[in-house]
Amino acid sequence: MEDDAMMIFPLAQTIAQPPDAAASTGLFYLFAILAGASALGVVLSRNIVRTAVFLLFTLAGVAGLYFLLDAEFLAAVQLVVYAGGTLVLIIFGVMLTSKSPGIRYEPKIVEVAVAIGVSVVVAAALVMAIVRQFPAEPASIERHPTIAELGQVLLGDYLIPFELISVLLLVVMIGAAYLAKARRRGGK
Amino acid sequence: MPVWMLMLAGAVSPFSMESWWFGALGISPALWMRVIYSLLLIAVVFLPLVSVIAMFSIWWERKVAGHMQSRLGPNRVGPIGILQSIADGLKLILKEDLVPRSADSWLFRLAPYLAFAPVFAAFLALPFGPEFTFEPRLSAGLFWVLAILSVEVMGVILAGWASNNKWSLFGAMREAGQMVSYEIPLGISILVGVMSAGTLNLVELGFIQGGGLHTWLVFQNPFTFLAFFCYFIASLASNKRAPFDLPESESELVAGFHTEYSGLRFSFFFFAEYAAMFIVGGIQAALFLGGWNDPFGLIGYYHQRFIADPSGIDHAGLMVLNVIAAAVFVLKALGIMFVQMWLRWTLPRPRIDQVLYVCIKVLLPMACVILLGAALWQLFVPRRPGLPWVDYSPWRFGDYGRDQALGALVTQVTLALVGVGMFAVLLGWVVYAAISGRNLKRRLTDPAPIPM
Amino acid sequence: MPLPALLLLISTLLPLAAFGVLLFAGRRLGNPLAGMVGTAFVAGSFACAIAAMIFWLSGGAGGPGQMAGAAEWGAGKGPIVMPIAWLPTGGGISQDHPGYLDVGLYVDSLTVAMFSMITLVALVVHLFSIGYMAHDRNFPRFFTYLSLFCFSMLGLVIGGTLLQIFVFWELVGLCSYLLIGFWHEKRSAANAATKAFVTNRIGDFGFLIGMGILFYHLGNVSLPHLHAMLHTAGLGGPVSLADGTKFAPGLLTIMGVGLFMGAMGKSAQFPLHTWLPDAMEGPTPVSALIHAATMVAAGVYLVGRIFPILTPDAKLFIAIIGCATLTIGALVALVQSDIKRVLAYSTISQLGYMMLALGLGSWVGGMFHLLTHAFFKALLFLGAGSVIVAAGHEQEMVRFGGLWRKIPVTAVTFLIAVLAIAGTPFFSGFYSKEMILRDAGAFSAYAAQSALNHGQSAGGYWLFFIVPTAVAYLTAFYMMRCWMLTFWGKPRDQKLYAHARESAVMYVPLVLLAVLSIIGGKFLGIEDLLNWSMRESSQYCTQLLAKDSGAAAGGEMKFAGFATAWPAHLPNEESLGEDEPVVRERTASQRAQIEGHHLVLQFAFWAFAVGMGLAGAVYWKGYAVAEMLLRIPPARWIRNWLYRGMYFDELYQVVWVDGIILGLAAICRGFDRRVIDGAVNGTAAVTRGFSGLAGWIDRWVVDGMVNGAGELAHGFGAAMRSAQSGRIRLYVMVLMAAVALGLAGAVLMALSG
Amino acid sequence: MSGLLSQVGLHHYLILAAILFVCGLATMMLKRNAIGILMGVELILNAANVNLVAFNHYRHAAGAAGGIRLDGQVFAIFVIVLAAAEAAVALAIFLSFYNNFTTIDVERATQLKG
Repeated sequence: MEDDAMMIFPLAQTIAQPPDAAASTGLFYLFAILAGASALGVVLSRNIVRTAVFLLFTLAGVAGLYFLLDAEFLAAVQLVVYAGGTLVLIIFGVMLTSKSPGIRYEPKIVEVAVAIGVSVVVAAALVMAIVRQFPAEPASIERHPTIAELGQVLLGDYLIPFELISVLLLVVMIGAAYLAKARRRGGK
Repeated sequence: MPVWMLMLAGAVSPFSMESWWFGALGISPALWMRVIYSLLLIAVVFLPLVSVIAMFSIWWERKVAGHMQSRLGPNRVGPIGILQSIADGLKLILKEDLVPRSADSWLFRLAPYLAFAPVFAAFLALPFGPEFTFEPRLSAGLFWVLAILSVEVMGVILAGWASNNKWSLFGAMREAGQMVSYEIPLGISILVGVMSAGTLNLVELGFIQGGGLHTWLVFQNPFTFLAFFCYFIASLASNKRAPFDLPESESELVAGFHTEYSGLRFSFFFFAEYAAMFIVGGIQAALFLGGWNDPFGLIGYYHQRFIADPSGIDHAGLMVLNVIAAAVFVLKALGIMFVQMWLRWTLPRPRIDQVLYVCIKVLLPMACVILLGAALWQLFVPRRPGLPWVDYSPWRFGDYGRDQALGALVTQVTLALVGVGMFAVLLGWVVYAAISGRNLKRRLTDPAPIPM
Repeated sequence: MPLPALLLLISTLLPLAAFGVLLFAGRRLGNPLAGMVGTAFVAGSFACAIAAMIFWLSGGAGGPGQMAGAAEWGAGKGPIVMPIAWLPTGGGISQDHPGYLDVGLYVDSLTVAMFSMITLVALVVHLFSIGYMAHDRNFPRFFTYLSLFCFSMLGLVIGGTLLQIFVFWELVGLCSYLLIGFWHEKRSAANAATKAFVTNRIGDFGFLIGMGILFYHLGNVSLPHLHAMLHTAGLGGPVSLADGTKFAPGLLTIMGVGLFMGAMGKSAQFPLHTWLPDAMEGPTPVSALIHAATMVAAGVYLVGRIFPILTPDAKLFIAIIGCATLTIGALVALVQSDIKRVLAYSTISQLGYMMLALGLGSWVGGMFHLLTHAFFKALLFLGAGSVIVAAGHEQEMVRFGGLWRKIPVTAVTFLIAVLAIAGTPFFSGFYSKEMILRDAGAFSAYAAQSALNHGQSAGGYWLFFIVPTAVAYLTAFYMMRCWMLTFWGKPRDQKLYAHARESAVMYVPLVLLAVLSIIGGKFLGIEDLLNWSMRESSQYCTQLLAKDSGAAAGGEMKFAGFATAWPAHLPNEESLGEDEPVVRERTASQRAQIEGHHLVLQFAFWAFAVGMGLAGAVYWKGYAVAEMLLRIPPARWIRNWLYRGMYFDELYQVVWVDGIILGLAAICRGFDRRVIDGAVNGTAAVTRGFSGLAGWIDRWVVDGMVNGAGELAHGFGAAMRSAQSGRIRLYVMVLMAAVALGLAGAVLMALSG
Repeated sequence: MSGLLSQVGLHHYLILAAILFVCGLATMMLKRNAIGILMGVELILNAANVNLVAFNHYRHAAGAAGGIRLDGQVFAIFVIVLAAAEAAVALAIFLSFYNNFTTIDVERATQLKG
């Protein structure tokens, strides 16, 4: 399949070579560090808008990881829905609910201490469990799954969940619109 | 290296210490080569390409505006003012980089890059030619471009927010609402084209439309024809181009979200806008207008001949062909850009509620109806299977009857004739306007007194 | 895609396009442009249907969905079957796409004929409506609905599976609802619409049951496959399926009756017929299109389509219902005074004829009557519409009379339609009704004979011939009565008479339909089309059977779906193969019946003359003679009884609505009074006795315990409430701290152990 | 076995997901702004998604026609959609809350406390 594509696009072969293991390793670390560091930024940032920006970078990093995992459709969905949709919504929410950009609610020292302790313990436990449970294994070379297969699965085996989730979205739309409207009614 | 770090690594990881650290530092030479190669590609090919296209379009827009308003436009720097953009760019680079005191400076600095980077990245997938594409293997290429363009809005919103300025904030909010709404009809009308093509890969889209005018997706059936216009309108709005340029409407919001920006940062927004225009036009050309193909299918035909040459692939021929194809593609995209500019200098600007009304109550239902119609058409009107030139010869109309594709052929040819007619009318209009405008301009700018 | 199928598809989709255009732009187009747009689309649809008919008659070969063996399609050659795999259901015995629930197109001669008829009537009605609705405020909306209806009706006819038929069935039901209630400001119209809708739902319930039975057992509801799989159902006895299961005749009968229940609702058959007269609240063109020519005929069409899979019992049930319906309809129509209600009851009666014909096995007769009836009944309704407009929206015949001088074209065309429905020779209605009565006679003779052969009494089979024949007289009578009261005699309302006039946009359609009502019987070849339809289906299904049984048995099976249908033309004994004993036997019976009972058929033949003559005589001078006849003692009661539609509405009100509600209320009240009140009162007395004792205990023992428990709970709650702080972050922290503790413990244990 | 870095495997992704998860958790504990808590939830959902997709890539069942089954990716799509829905409803609630209390500090949302 891949070879055929390369046969048809000989110049493409020279311009963009297929990613090799080393390149994907490098890209993995690039995206992983982007995602992880930004996630830390989300935790540590005190300005809520900056938090959202860090979240954007995390999401972008995760989208990059999806690319490496051969899930490019998912990567695009991540960008469209999360970065382009949900996050815009969140920032909208921030803009509507804060009177000035510098709004801050500081947590108490005790809370910070507890949170850090708990987080460190959970992180350590999870990492150790993962390392014990999933020893390193050679990456499997798989056929590039195409978007067509994903579409067939979505409209085949997962047809009913797919439809249900559409209905759910409709319900959410109505519900959110209602809540927003109720807000105005309450205001008057 | 501190010993305690090594110990920590050893305690956490069951793997040897050497591999942990050596892996990080001793990344294989192949990887370094890849990194350098990629960076070079970006620096040598991408950035100049995007910049040149953006700068050219900025100059062109000013020329078009001049024509429309019966003046000359830029005419001092270089012949017919072609170097004006470079001069402006130099000026902007040299300007002082201002950050308002009450602004959120970190976000304020970040926002222009956030606006520019996605547009830049979207160039990755544009199919300039059959082989002249930076990343041909994106099986969801079209969707991906759409996705990455949707990130651009973040830059605008953050710019508006971080400026800590009422007008900027209003502009940003408008942009957010407008873009999020118009992405729906945009996506649906893209879906119409994708549905009748059966692929999201932009290169494959080009091959499918390689058989001449009547195989272009816009002429595939009446619904793709409608979707073409639906897409154009929605793309105007999601690109915040006039008449949907509410986020920066200067009569109410000073300059909208980039009121506080100056210098290089401002030029980033400017570049992003024009590059996005090109991308949107390019996507429209690639999806509906046959991509890099000429109206007679010659490029597709010769490409197939060069590829399937029994004496091996003809690389030189392919190279030339790709250059021609890229020229055709860029020409198409620029043509669409021209229409965008034309509209900007022709139409008045509506109110924001009218803009949203058009989206939700007109464009969206229309797009849904088009989608439904296209689906039904797809179900019931069979097309010739296979790729043009590879599996069949698209200009041998007699064969269509054998494949039960007569209905499709009649539709395609009819629509293609309609399209050619429309194009001819448009072209005549433009040429007439240009000629008559030139006469008027000569009279207006002539130093000699106008005879009474 | 074969050309006829493509054309028919376009013909179906054009009204949908019109619907879309009118929905979005209707208001802007306004009056009369919206109507013209709708009419133009329907005209295109009609042109496509006619083109399809032409291509169909010449025939062709090939096509994406055709079987290898059945590549040829065309009139008399084979149907066009285009299955499309739709829902993956996994099961199924015989279908084109294994494991899928198919949808698709099924085009045979009947489809093509129905298309021509529907689009023609729709076109005529559209034209007429431009005139009729000219002064209505909601003119565009009317055409929007009409377009939607045309699309749904055509979709129903072209659908190749029961499921599609059901979907479009519901859509036409919706359109009917919308159009009956078009003047929804009028309370009666809104009620009538609701009534039609609800009554139809009762029938659809049966439809769903029938379809469910089929889907459960066969996994597919595509028409040709149903026909092929269950083709022996009509011979009685169980049907064995390809996968070895046996389909019991009882279940098959329930299935058939269930599907027929749908048809009962839609075609206004006897217990569910009450909605159709009320539906006359809608605009008259709607009555002509929906409630006379097309939608109500959809039920007949459905029964025609499922005819090959109906068991003898189910058919008998259909015949009985049809017989009852045609009698009731004709009797009630005798005394109605509202011109549209006369026509409505007449429609019920004629639909009863069609159902009777199908139940008796006169497949061609029933379908033939459907098509001819569509023309003349549409003509009658449009004529009535013309009269109503001329009379300034007055519908009571009491105030008409002598109108032929003012609106001569309407009067003549109306008379042609009356002649046609009465069965006058050389008019279309004559041929179809004659065929039904002939087959009815053949059936009653044949059924009685075979009952006697099996040692049973001949029963009441003769009724199936006598009743429709007698009703034929009534039909001629009441239709002529309607014409006489409207157009003949002296004008009974001078003011109305003075203002009456007709307009060209309304009478051009009338003339068109009148021509068709005359030539529709013999000269359009409808009969041949229907015969071909049977042959096409038989051939295709035989091939299907050969394909299905090719692996299993190897022997070629003959499709027996239409074996129990009476042939339209008597075949020669010699032309019948040895393997068609049923056909041979029944043909012989029919031949004997026709040759031996000329006298009986003469009765049927002269019905038109006697009925119309009698009506002409009685109503020559308006109501005078009729008033005299009403003085005969029971006549007025009977007349009132019939005038109120035999009190069916009141009966349903009493039995279903009041009966259930009031009966339930009475039962509940009785229960409340006797049982609950008694128990309560009795308990109260006992309680009083105990309460004195209890009071003492209460004060000393229980209170102590209660207060103690209260104190306890209060203290406990006070202690716990501090945990319920309402601070969500605290909850998260506590939760996660617990998780962290557990995780840490687990990891420690894992490390140590 | 050539070590953690040169060969990216399943556990790399799992560890990253764990980090994201913990960050999300910490965000939920530390932010007093309701929208911040929402962002923490989004982080946690992303962590789960990374897990799903990674498992789908490395540990999958064979699918039809020589392909692999894509259940993990489908689940991830559903999660993304649900996250969007959740964000919409949550923000509507926050707006309503803000309208009534003129703040979105979750520490103030204690009217229903015991």
